[in-house]
This record gives sequence, structure tokens and C-alpha cells, in this order.
Amino acid sequence: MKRLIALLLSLVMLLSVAAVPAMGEDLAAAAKAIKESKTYENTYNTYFSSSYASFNYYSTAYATVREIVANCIDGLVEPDIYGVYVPSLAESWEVNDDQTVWTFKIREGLKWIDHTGAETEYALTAEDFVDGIRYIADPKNDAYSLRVVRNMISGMYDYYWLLDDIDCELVTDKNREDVVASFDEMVGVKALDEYTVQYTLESSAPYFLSLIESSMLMLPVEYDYAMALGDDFAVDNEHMLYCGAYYVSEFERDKAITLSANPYYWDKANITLDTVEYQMIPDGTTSLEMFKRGMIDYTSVESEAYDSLQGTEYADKLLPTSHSFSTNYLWLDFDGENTEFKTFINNENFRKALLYSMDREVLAALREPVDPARILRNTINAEGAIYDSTGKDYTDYSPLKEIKETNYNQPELAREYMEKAIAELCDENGNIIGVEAGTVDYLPVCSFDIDGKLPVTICYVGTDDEEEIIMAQLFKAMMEESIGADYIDFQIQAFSGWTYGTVADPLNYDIYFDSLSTGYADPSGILTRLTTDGAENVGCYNVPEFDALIEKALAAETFEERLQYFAEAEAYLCGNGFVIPFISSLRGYYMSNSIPYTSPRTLYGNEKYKGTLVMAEPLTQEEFETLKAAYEIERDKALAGN
Amino acid sequence: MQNNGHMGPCIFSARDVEIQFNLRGKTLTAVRKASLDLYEGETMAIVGESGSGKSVFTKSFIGMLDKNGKITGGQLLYQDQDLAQFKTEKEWLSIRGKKIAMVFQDPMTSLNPVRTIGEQITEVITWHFGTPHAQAKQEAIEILKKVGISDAETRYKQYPHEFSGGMRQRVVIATAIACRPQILICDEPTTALDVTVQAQILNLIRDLQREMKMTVVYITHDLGVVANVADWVSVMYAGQIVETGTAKEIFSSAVHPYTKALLQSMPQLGVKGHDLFSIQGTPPNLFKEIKGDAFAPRNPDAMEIDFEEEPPLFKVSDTHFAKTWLMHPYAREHREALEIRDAQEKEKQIPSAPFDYQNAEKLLQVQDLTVKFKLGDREFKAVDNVNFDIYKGETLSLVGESGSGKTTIGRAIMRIYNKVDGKIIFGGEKINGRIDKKKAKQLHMQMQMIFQDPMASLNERAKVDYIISEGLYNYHLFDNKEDRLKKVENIMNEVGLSSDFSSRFPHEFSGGQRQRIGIARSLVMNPDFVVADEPISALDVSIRAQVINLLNKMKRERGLTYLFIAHDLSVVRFISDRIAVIHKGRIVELAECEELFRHPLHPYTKALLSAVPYPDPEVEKNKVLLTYDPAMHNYESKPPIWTEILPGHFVLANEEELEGYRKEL
Amino acid sequence: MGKYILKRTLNSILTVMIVFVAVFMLLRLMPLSGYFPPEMIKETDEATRMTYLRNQGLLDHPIVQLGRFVKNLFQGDLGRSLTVYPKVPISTLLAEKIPVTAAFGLASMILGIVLGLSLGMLMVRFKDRWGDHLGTGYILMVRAIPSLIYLFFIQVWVSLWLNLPMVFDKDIPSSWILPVICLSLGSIAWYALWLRRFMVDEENKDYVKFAMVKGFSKKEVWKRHIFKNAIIPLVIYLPSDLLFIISGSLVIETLYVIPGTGGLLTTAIEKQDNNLVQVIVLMYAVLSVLGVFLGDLLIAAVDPRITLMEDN
Amino acid sequence: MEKKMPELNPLKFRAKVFDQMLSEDTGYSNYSYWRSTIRTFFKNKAVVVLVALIVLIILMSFIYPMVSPVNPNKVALKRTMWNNRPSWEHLFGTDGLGRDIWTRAWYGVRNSFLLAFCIALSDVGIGMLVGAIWGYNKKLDPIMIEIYNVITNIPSTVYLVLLAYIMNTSYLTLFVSMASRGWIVEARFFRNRILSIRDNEYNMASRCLGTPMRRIATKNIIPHIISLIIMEAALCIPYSIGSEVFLGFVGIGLPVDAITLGNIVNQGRASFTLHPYQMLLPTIILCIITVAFYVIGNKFADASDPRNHV
Repeated sequence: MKRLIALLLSLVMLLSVAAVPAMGEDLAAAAKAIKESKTYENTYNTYFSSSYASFNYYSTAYATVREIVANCIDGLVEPDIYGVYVPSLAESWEVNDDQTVWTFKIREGLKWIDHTGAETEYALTAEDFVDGIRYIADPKNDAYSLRVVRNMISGMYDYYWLLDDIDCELVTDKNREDVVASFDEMVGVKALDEYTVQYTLESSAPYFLSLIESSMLMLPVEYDYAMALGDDFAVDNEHMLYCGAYYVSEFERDKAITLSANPYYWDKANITLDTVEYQMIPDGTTSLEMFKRGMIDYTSVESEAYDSLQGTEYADKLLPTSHSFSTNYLWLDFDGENTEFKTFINNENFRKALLYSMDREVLAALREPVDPARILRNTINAEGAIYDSTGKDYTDYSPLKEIKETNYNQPELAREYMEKAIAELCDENGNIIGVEAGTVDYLPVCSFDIDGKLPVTICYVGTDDEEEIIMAQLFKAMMEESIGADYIDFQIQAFSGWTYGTVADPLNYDIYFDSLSTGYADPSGILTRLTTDGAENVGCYNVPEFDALIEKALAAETFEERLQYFAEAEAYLCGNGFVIPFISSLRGYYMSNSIPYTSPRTLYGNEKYKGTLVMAEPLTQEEFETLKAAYEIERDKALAGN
Repeated sequence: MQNNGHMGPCIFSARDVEIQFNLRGKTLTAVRKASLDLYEGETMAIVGESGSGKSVFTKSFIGMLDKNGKITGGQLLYQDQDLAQFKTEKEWLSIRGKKIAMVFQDPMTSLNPVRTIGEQITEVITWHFGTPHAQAKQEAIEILKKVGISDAETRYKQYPHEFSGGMRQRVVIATAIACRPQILICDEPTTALDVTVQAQILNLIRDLQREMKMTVVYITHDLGVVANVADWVSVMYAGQIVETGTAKEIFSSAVHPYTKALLQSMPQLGVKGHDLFSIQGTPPNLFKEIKGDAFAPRNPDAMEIDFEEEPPLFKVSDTHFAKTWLMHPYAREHREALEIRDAQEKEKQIPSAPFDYQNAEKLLQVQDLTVKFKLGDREFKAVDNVNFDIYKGETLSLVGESGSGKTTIGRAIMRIYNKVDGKIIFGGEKINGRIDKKKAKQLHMQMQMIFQDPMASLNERAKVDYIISEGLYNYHLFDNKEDRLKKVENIMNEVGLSSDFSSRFPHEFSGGQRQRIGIARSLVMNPDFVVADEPISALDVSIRAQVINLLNKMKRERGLTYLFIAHDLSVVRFISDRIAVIHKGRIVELAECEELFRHPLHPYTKALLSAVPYPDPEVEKNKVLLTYDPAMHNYESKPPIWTEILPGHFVLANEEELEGYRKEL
Repeated sequence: MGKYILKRTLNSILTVMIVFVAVFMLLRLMPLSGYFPPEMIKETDEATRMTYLRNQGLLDHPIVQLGRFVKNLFQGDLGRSLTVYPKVPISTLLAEKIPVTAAFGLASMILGIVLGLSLGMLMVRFKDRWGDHLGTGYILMVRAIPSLIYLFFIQVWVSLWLNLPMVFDKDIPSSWILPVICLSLGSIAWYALWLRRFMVDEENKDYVKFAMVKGFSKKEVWKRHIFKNAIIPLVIYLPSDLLFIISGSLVIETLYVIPGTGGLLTTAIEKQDNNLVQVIVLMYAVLSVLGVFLGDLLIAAVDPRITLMEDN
Repeated sequence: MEKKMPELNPLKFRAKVFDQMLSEDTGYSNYSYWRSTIRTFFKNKAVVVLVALIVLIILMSFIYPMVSPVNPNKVALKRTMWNNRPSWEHLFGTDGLGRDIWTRAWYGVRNSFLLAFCIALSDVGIGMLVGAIWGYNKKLDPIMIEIYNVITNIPSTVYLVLLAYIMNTSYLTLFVSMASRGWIVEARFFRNRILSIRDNEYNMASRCLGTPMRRIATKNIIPHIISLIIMEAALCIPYSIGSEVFLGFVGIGLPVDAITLGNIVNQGRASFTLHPYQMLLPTIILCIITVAFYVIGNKFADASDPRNHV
């Protein structure tokens, strides 16, 4: 009997394979037909919601600025439309066998241009990339999220803190100028000749290219120009130089920004849009309204808005947003003053109870009303972000795969675990052993009393952003329903976004809502920070097994072995409820007049407009599906190829 | 001279005019069938107390009634039109200003404060006669000169706040006559002014009337002023003209009991030591329908008929009419009996002996008292080293114009102004400046004050019972509640108020009654010394007599000592033993009452005496008006000193002037 | 006259200084971690943040910071924004934003005075009749109901109904209409209310009765006498209104996305941008004190009764 | 011009005995200040309607929360319960989380009204005390005017953000920050009023009688300004509710799960174009309250002015 089934199976396999190519050809034809049938504009109108602080791409904390800079200043490499790294300002590059020394050959004859689009006398040379690192290595220039690059490039860590100690007069025997002059000897970045730059790293980094593409800190700068301007560098579009596909031709602060095509761009053939017009639109309702009036070419659609558009002419124009690598998770406080919660959270059963208590789809529905399951995520690192050399997704590695697929919406299981935890921790009439009554001082967030008896008081702290408030109230409703209001007393506290420092660091919370995102194509980006004494371990849990697994992963020879150990470590962390990831933070739907998958597929960096095709009227869903299917086939071919 | 005694034709006649107001849901009949005829070129004075409806009556002549009042009967015949039927504003505009003009009581608020006085006159001329601006301006300056404003060109461009009260009233009159009206109605134009200024305004009105042959209607409650200015007089009471006739007839042979009572209650005619004749009670309540003669309830000699039938207008002579049943033939013998009785009483009243100063002991001494006020950064001396003594049991009067510092002296003695120079000695001890609490408490009981404005000196939101016993509460001068109520009842009866008024609020009483409450409040503490700060100048003539009699009665019974502050010399003569005349913060003359009237020495005293109106047309007609100009003394070289030129008669003069005065004596 | 002005200026300078120092110290009470946006705190470690603060000079003693700020002020350097627009010189910020808000402010002030006074006149002429009820209804709606609510309705529905642009755009003149109207709603109600109240007060005054007795019709008396007296008390507020056209309204500038100074102060305080807050507070304090002072000068010029000599 | 003479009885022409009290009778007009203020106040029909409405709303907002079984913060887990249209079951429909807006509106009215009432009380209360002291002694003048200038010149947002940080957002914080400025403005208003009353003669008379300052204040001054106090309090309530809504918009308002009209309106505003009813209905109640109090405040001011007692 088994043989018959095996025969049948292979037949089906054969058929599907056969069908695929057949389907593949007419799909590609259909996609090509759609593209030919449209007429294209040469300006793209879009908007930004919060004001642009300044264009200093090294020191700004604002994500919105990265979107502008990504189009105005090119890095060494960039992804093509399928995500494969292709040459950008670097014509070619090679790396030594243990991936610690990377050498890039810069494209010759390029010049920086200014805000009027005219070429300046500054040529783009390898020295500009070295100066980039020189600029961020000096503490005076307040480079932002320097930690990853500082620990990666050899000698930069010591150089940075030496300068810092000099500034705080801790070190008095050396003076600042000599140390700055000794930059070339200390720091592992050198311009071998006018057009070759070489980076030496502290340890092997197979993912170095994805770091170059995503991090602003690796971009070049014209050092003399920047130093001449001093504080005024990149204050607005007139005080900076450009070497990317576009330059900022017009900048009206808090109101409008215009990007114009760079006439001297090395990849001019690929530029399809002459200008990109940004204007400021603070809230979603206005942007939707203006999209309907045809004044902008793109708008995001919040979940409520989604329902209201059903039945209108825009019903078929709603497109699902693509992947987001940042994950929302609940952070638990293992060492807080709330002794009730502390005793319980250090018990594995209670953590499991929390894991199974949430109906995650309801939470996801807030962002993705149509198909909430799509944005569920039980792992910390996003799926479809990290691939091993065979193209296998990191999240499909064995222990993590099971965590990814488990359905955590099991309220009865949650209650069972809770009863187990209570049996272990409480005496028969409900007092928690070893916990007396008292007041918990989480000021300035809140302060409340605990009685040392059931129900366990849980203080959930979130920001006062409208959507997070709704989510908090959903947590409360779900947990009190599944685990039972007799066992837990869920209190919600909101703090204004700006006082994050007074909540997370000093442990003024029991459960805290946060998000982490995969910065580049390697799980170490997040996991190394989650070890017992990792920078991100704000909850102060201690997980020796997890730390050991991380050590093994870092010491692994092959990339696959490394991913395997990381998978086991992440499975341990999520499975035991030390951290509870639940959904990806992507925003449900959008509408757009542009053809998707025509611009470089930037996984970590920001959308580039090079190659984007913009129509006069919005793209329909069914056109989107065809283009997406066709693109995925080509992409698999391209990925398998390299 | 027609047969009815009038010089010209009758140009305006009001017949049985009735005016009603709706107030708080009830209707008030302010004017009940009053009739009045105005003849060309003559001055008609309308005399009556407040609430008699005199100003409402005249306002109806030019349609200026308040919005809740309307003419409900009668006719106003003028140039063969009936003004009572006027409804639209356009009709009234043909009369107002051009034909009938009006001048109000308070000059301070009659002029628009933010426009120059010249403009406010020129606009009348251009509005009525359409004369071009330049010429109108010249006319305006001419009129300003005519009303006696010196250097009219410069004053033309000035604003009202830069003029004194008297000057402002002259400008108001200039504006009124700028459009040469046929009738000018003056509604108490001089009541708010000082005696000397009032005299000048009265002369001005008389000259203008003669020069422009205008008919002037003069409304006032002061009979002295009537004697000075009026050809004809009509007496109004409770909304009716009760008597009308020539000034001479009314003053010499008044017939209506109210007119006679008004004349007799004038302080100027009072005989010292005896009570003034005063009309009992208060004007009637016009909300109720009045039966018979409105004055009957207040007239001790009223007849029964007076309470039942309203008397018609009887003819006393061709020019003299009166609305009283006394003129009816039936009442003849009742009338003669009254006349005989009045005459007898007149002789009986012999003035009492003057106050003997030899063996009286000094209660209060004021030694070179000076009070300075800070206005902006300049310092201004309100009182300039004043010296006088007050003997126990006497009434010293302090007379002066407004702003002369008389009230300041009163308040300095009552320690309201505490930072003063000089010494005030009371019962042998210095009381100004810092004194200990016990002494202050004692002083509060010994010295009391009575205030001028009855409306402002009582707390609107407290019952009479609390107002009167406020002093008792302060020093707990009673054993228990009954004792306090008893004390309040006694004092109320003493001042002539029934004790069941104690649960009412001040706004339910008339001016006179409120003043009596004020007096009760002071005297309930049975003080030794009372400062009366112009207690009667805000009251009507008849009510004044009541208050004066009350004060005298209190003095006799309780042996009080008064410092009586006033601005009208004639009123003060009856009540005071000694009089001090004050001018710009300095006492210029102090003497025994009759001595001062016989031999006034200081020029300012003389000017004051000449300006005071006397209720007798003959005297007023040929009285010569003296004016006082402070520059006539040359005090730079020889400063004046306070000398006792005769025993008890002090005067402020330097050597040279003293010689002159001695020659006069 | 000079002595009065000198006393007043000294007094005003004192007030401005006290306000300035008070706000400076109040801001220093805020937590150091408040200077960083949430993402920044997650990304950077404690030591780097301390370096950042030291570079901005925020770790020095408040008095030292105050001294430095005042020294720069006297050299005409307003310093740079810290967190709202990092490193952007405040003088350029204000130079960009103030003209926009001032333009809107001026337009709405003029509209406010013109419509406000005419509404006030209408209410008085038709007192207790349709004019009065119409005006009182409008004033009621504008002053009682919180402005946020009706402004929101106007933006969404009126822009649809008259198809005016929902958002301000300096190139499209019609985009000015809605914001200016919204801004002027408040001042129209204010001027109408006060003009009516002063007109009614003046109406009962004696000089009006005397003017009517002189033979002028009611309308004439309104024109010649009452209106001038009623306008005078309003004059004292004109300078402050004029100076404060640069303050802008947070609500309207957020709704219509006007890059003005409306929300600048609130955002600056929330993001603890001390330098920016300091400059704005100083500016507003100077303006308000100047406004009051000019108000007194103007009223003394217009109303003959008031002279500058006696202290008010 | 003699009128026809009615035939008269000569006997009547004799003197009648004089009754002194009859002459004193001034016609007791039983006018009392408070009764005629109330009468003028309620003469205006619109006022009667508004007062009734206000009393109804406030009573409902205090009784309903005690009586209603529905928990305003109960979140519905089933998505079908979110953003329902007004129906019989949910009179005002449900909001983004399925909570019943009808219940939330009434809780909101109660909380907003209580907050506004306390602020009005503190502003007018403290304002009057400080105003009285300030009005009574002249030497305090320069200092108080300086304090007034300083406090009004410091932008209120500085207080709010600072207090929100120090005392974490709660009713108390909002109360303290909103009330931290109102009192000085009221104090100045009362100081001007008291100055005009203080120099009347009856106050001088009381001082001459040696009445202590305390009793002068309670018996002489306060009865005159009671009507002003009531008016200021009535006008303060709509102002407080208005600023609470504004604070909600700016984001410094009350803690998130606190239910006030300001929070409901602001939460409704986000999805206004899609579900207008969520914002519309609470707004109507809010407008009724603010308009009603504003009208009552103004009409009471007119009614308490003796000139209008005609």
C-alpha cells in the first residue's frame, strides 16, 4: 500500500513541477503585458508624517531622515530588485577567506554635487569612505547607534573611548590632536590607493555587505567640507553634498521636500523619475482623503479605514504591505519591586500560562483586518530575512520551526499552567509564599499596593500612542478571561513617549510592550544583546543555557552551524517565555500608483526610487498579485544563481 | 400786562397730564393730572421735594421719559400741536433743541468726556441751522463769551475734564442756548454746585433770559433759589400742582398747607432754642391709588373732606390758584382759626439765651493740625495748621465750599486719617497718632460720626437691626439678646421710627428715614461727642427740619457736643452756637453765630454771606453779589496770623488787615 | 513723562527676567533621559548618551548654562535647537516660521476687527431683536464650545462642500481661506462681545441724554458720541493683539499643516528642547510686556482723560 | 374753569385727629435683592430650559454610573463588536474596542464635570481670598501685580509637561496644573471689585464703630460680591472643560483609561471620517454643558445687577 502512495505522490510532484514552468512563462508574459499597458509619470508625490529634523545622516535618530538620505547618498553596494548585492559606488570587491578583511574598488571619475545639482570640485574618492569612519569615530560628532559598527571595525572601540576619556579629563597625558592624527594606525580602515578602500574587522562578519547597505554610518562624507561647516553640516539641504540618484533641490521645513534627479549619476539609465515631491501630512485620515483627491500617489490605510473603503471604487485598490522585520514583544521584569509578580514570573509554568493566554489574531486584527494570521510571529528574528547559503530560511531550523508553528491561543492550557504555578507558589488559602503586603514604588510611572495574596497584581506599562492603548486593553481583557480575573489583576499605566528612559532602564514596570528589529542578515544582531548581561536584557533574567548556545554559535565554523545554534538559543528563549514575541509591527494595507518590485529590494535600508514606475491611477489588487507571483519566480532564480 | 398778570402770550400749556411707569410688575403714577401754563419771557419755578414728579413732568414736555414710562392722559399744547400724541422720534426732533431745550443737574456727566467742548457746541449749530463749520465756530465762541468763559478761543479746544464744575455748567448752558430755543427747562442746574458758584449761575440764567426773551422753567427743591430767580412759582406734591402764583404771593400769602409747611420748615426762618416747624412722615407711596388730598395724612390740621374728596383748583386771586379745600366757603372759619393760631405762636417764640462760654470746659482742642495727601508725586495740603477748641455741650459749625478740607478735619478727629501733624486733644489726652488698644476702644465709644449720603452710609445687604446694633456687637455692650433688642427698640423710637421696621432692608426707606437710622446707629453707643459730616445737605427741605430737630433734641436730652460740618451758612445759623469759616484748608474766621452774621470781617465770609440765597424775593432782588479773590491779600511779605480781635471772635489776617477790621468795628 | 516711561521699562525688564529665569530652572527639573527619543535610548548605551549630553553642555550646573545662554544672547546668537531640530540655528528656524504665522495672524486679526466690530454694531442697532440674537448665538457657539470640535468639522466638511484644499499650500492662494477664517472666528466673537457691552454701558450715560435733548436723533447720537466712547476701551488691547499674531494657534496649524510657530513651543517643551523653549518664552514675555506698555501709551493718546503722569 | 361742585356736607369741614404712623407708612415694597434676582433670572425662558437640561444631565451622569451594569472599560474581544453603529443595545454604538459609548459618555460627563467643578471652586475660592487680601491693603499691590505678570507670562504648557512628569498623569496632576494659573486671574478680578466697594461710606462707618476686619469682610463685603462669585464659577466650568479637551489633543491630558469627555472626543476624532457617530454624540453632550453654563453665567450676571430689576 505504501508503494502505491509513494507512486501517487511522485506523480503529483512531477505534474506540479511541470505545471510550474508552464505557469511561469505566461505569468511573466502577463506581468510584462501589465507593465506595457500603463503610461508612466515622471514625478512621484508622497508624504511624511513627522517633521524632518536635520539631514545629518550620521547623528540623527529619525527613521524618516534615512528615507531621504538613502536616495541622495549611495553606499558602497546596494541590492538589485531581487535583493542580490550589486555594485554601487564600489565597482567590485573581494574578501579574505575568514571574512575579516573587505577591500572595495571605488568607481572612478565621480564627483559630489550640491543642492543645485551642479558638480562641485570635490571628487568621490576612497578617502571619503575613510573620512566617514573618522567622522563617526570622534565622540564630539555624536554619531547615532554607533555600537554595532564600533565593535565591528578593529581598533575603533579603543579609539572612540580614548578620545572620550580625554574629553572628560580622565586621561591627561595625551592630547586630542595626536590621537586624532593616529586614527589611521589605530582604526582598521585604510585607503590603499585613491580608489580602493579596505576595512579590517574585529571578527568574521559574513553579513558585512547587509550592514553596509542598511547602516547610515558606512556612507562617505567630504571631510574638509563637513569640518568647514562644523555644526551647520547637513542642517538643511544647502549645507550638504550629494552622490546618490537624487539631491534635495527644495526644502521647506515641516512642509515640503523635493528630490530632483542627479544629472551626473553613474547609473543614470536606471532613473525613471525626474522629481519626488514630499509634503507633510500629519494623520492618516487626511492622507487617505488627499489620495482620493489624486493629490498624492501613495497612502497607508489604517485598519478602520479598510472597512470603510469596502464597496467604494477603492475596494480593489487596497494592497497588502510587504514584510516588516521588526517584531512586537512583551518584555517581562524578573527583578522588579512588585514581589508578587517577581515570584510568579520566575516560575516556568506561570510564563507558559502567559504564553498561551493571548488570542494573537485579535491583536493582529488591529493592524491587518483582512488576514490577521499573516502578521503573526512567534520568533524574535523575522522569517524571510536571514537565509543560509542553501537558501533555507533561518526560522525553518529545527527547534525554532516548531515554536514558529505552535498555536499559542489556548486559554484552557493557560489556566492549567496557572493552576500548576499556583500549586507550586501559594499555600491553600491563596497567600503567595514569601511575599508580604506593601507598596510598590514604580514612580514616576505609578505606585500601588500589593496584598501578598491572589490575584497576582500585574502592572503593564505602554506608551500613550492610541493604538498601543487599545492593544493594552485587549491584553487585559484576554489575560483576565483566559487565566482568570481571580488569579491575575491586570493594571494598565501609560507614559508619554519621551520618558522611556524612566520606565525601562530603572525597571519601573512588570510587563512592558517593546519592539526589536533584525538589523542585518544575521541573528547575532539581536540575540547577542539578549544574553543574561546583554545590553537589551532590561528584564534582568538569567539564562545560562541561552548564553552557552550563543557562545557556541559565535564560535561555529560554518554559517549553517552558526544558524543552527542561534535557532536553538532563540527557541529556548521564546519557548520558556523569557520573552513573548507575538506579531510583526507592519501596518496592514496601502494604496499606490506605482508598480511594485521595480526598485531595489532593500531589506533593511529604506526604499530607493531608482527604477520605480509611477502611473496616473492606482494599481488594482489583481494586477498586484500577478506582478508579485512573476517577481517571486524570477527572484528565486536569481537567489539560487549567486 | 394782561389781565392775568402775565407779560406775554401763553406759549405752552399742559392740561391734566398723567404719566405712569411700570416698575417691578406694578404701575406707579408719577404725575396725576398736573396742569401748567408757560408764558413768553417769564421764569416759572417748579418747587417740590424728591419724588414729587417735577422732573418727570418736565421731561415729558420733550419726550425724554425713561423707556418704562408713558403719558397716559392729558394734553401738552405747544404751537397748536399736542405733544402728548407724539409717537415717532422724527416728530420729537422738530421740538427738541430748536424749540424746547433742557439742562440737567450734574454738569460733571452732561458733557461727552472725549470730545472738545467747542465741538459739542458747534455740532448743535451746524445740525439745526446748517451753518458752515467756520461760521458756526465763531458763533460758538461768541456764546462761550456770553456765558462768561474767559479767553474762549483757547478754552474752545479743551476737554470737559479740564473745567471746574461751575465752568462746565456754563458750557452746558451755552450748548443748550446755542440753538436759541423758545423754552429752556433747567432741572436743578445748581444743586451740585457750591453756594458762591450757584449764585453766579443764577445771575447768568437771569441775564440770558432777559437778553434772549426765553421762557425758563426752573426746577428746584431749594426755596432760596426760587426767591432769587423766579417770576412765577408752582408748588408740586405727589404728582400734582397744588398751588401756583407770583413769587411774591407764594412767599407772602401761601394758602396750601404744604406750601405753608415748606416755608415754615426753612432753617433760615427758624428761631434758636425752639424746634423748627417740620412736616411729619414721608411723601406718599405712588404705587397706591391716592384718595382725597395727597398731603392730608401729613397735615395735622387736615379736615375730613381732605381724606375723601380731591380738592379742585380754587382761585385765590387773578394770578394765584390753590388746590385745597381750605379755600372752599364752608371751610372759612376753620381757616381763620388756623391763621390766628399761627400768628400767636410766631410772637411766643423768643430766641433762647446764647451758650455761655465762661464756665464751659474744653472737650476737644485742635492745635495747628495739618493733613497732607500724596497725589502722584506732588504733595497737597488738605488742612493747613488749623487751631480751634470745642467746649462741652456746644455745637461748633465748620462751613466751607467743597474741597476746603472741612470733611478732612472731621475725619482726622475721628482718626480715620491717622498720619497727621499737630495735636488733637480729647478729654485732656492726645488722641492722634499711635494709641493703645484700650484707649482706642474707649474712643470708639465716646466719639461717633454721622455721614452725609444716607444712600451710601448704610449697608444695603444687612437688616436695620444689625446696622444699629453693630456697635453693640463690637464691644459687647449688652447682657443678652433681649437686652440688645430692647436697646435697639428704644433708640429707634427716640429717632421716630417704629420698631417693626427693624427687620427691613435699608432700600425700603426714604432718605430722611435712612439718615435717622444712621443717627440711631451712632447714638446707641451714647457717645459724648458727635462729628456730623453734612448730615442734611443730601435731604429735602422738609426732611431737613426733622433731622435738625432730632439732633437738637438729642443734644438737649443727652448733653452731646456736635462738630457740624456744612456748606450752607443760612442752614447752619439755626443750629450752631459758634461758626468757623474755612477756605482752602485754612480757617479764616471763627465767631459766635449772631456775632459772625452781624460783623463778618474776612472778605471770604462776606462773599459767602452775600451768595447765600434768602427765601424772600424782595431781599433777593436787590442783593448785591460780592466775589472773593484770594490774590487780594499780599501774604508773601507778612504772613497772616490767627488773632482774637474780639473776645471769642478770631480772624486770620496780617497786621495791616487787622487795622482795617478794627476800624470797621 | 520720561520718568514714567523709565519706571515702566525697568518694571517690564524685571518681569521678563523673572519669567526667563523661572522657566529656565523649571526646565532643568526634567529628567536627563527625556532629551533622547525612545529609539535612541534603546540603540545607544548610557556612556554614549552621557557624551552626547556633555557635548551639548547640558551636564553643567544650571547657573553656568544660564550664564552661557545670556552671554550668547547678548552677542546676538540665539543658539541651536537641541532635540526638535538638532543643531539647526534657532534664528533660522524663527526666520522661517514667524513670517508664515504672522501673515495668517495679521489676516485673521484684520478680518476679526472688521467683522467683529460690524457684528457688534449690528447687535446694538437691533438690540433684543434678530440682530442681537444672531450675534449672541454666534458668540455663544464660538466661546462656549471647545474650539477643537468646530474647527475639525470645518476642515473636513466645509473643505469638501466648497471644495477648498484641506491643507495649506503657499502656491495655492485658495488654501489660505479656511485657516484664516478659522483663526478669526475667536477674535470676531471677542470684538463683537466687548463692543456691544461698552456700547450698552455708554447708552445709559447722562451725556447721551443731554445729546438727545440737543435735538440729535438716536442714530446721530450713536455715530457722533457713543461709538467713539465705546471704541476707546477696546484700543488698549490692540497692541497686544498685533504683537501676538506671531503666536499662532496650535490646533489650526496642526490641522492645516501650516509650518508656523503654532505647535513649536508645545513640541519643544515635550521634547525638552531647552534652548528653543528659552528663546520662545523670552520672546513671548517681551511681547506681552511690550503689548501692555504700548496699550497704556495708546489709550493715553486716544483718551484725553488719561494722562501718563499719575500711576495707574 | 370751576369743576361742577359735588354737594358737600359742611360737617366734613372739621379737623380730623392726626395719626402719626399713617404719615410714616412708606408702602412696604417687600423688594428683596435675592428674590428679584432669581425672578429676573428665571423670567427668561431659554434660561429655564437650559437650567433644567443641566440639572437633568448632571443628575443622570451621577446616577447612571451607579445604576448601570455595563462596565465602561470592558473591551469586546470579538471583532464584530468593534465600531458598531448606534443600535438599541448600544444607544451610542461602540468604539474602536467595542466599549459602549453611551456608558462611557455618562462616566465622562461625571468625571469632566467633577474636574471642572473642582477647578472652578479652587480658582474662585482661592481667587476671592487672595483678591480680598490684595484689595484690602495697598502695600501688597506692587508685589501682587508682579506675581500676576510672571504667572500669566509663563506658558501653561511648561507647567503641564513638568507636572505630568513629576506627578505622573492623574486627575490630581491635571487639576493642579489647570488650577495653577486660574486663581491669580480671579484674584485680580475680585481685587478690582473689592476696591470699588471698600471705599464706600458704610465701610468707613463700620470702621468708626470699631468693627473688626473679619466681620467687615463677612458682613459688609462678601454679601455684595456673592453674585459675582457665582457668575465667575459658572463661567469657569466651560473654560475648564474646553482646556481639558485641548490638553487631550496636545497629548498631556489624563491617564489613558480615565474616562473624560476630552478623552472620548479625542479618541473619536482619530476615526472621525469613518465613524462620525463616535465623536458626534459625546460632543453634543459636551456642547450642551458648556453652552448651558456659559449662558447661565452671563444671564446670572445680568440678573444680579440691581439696575435690571425693573
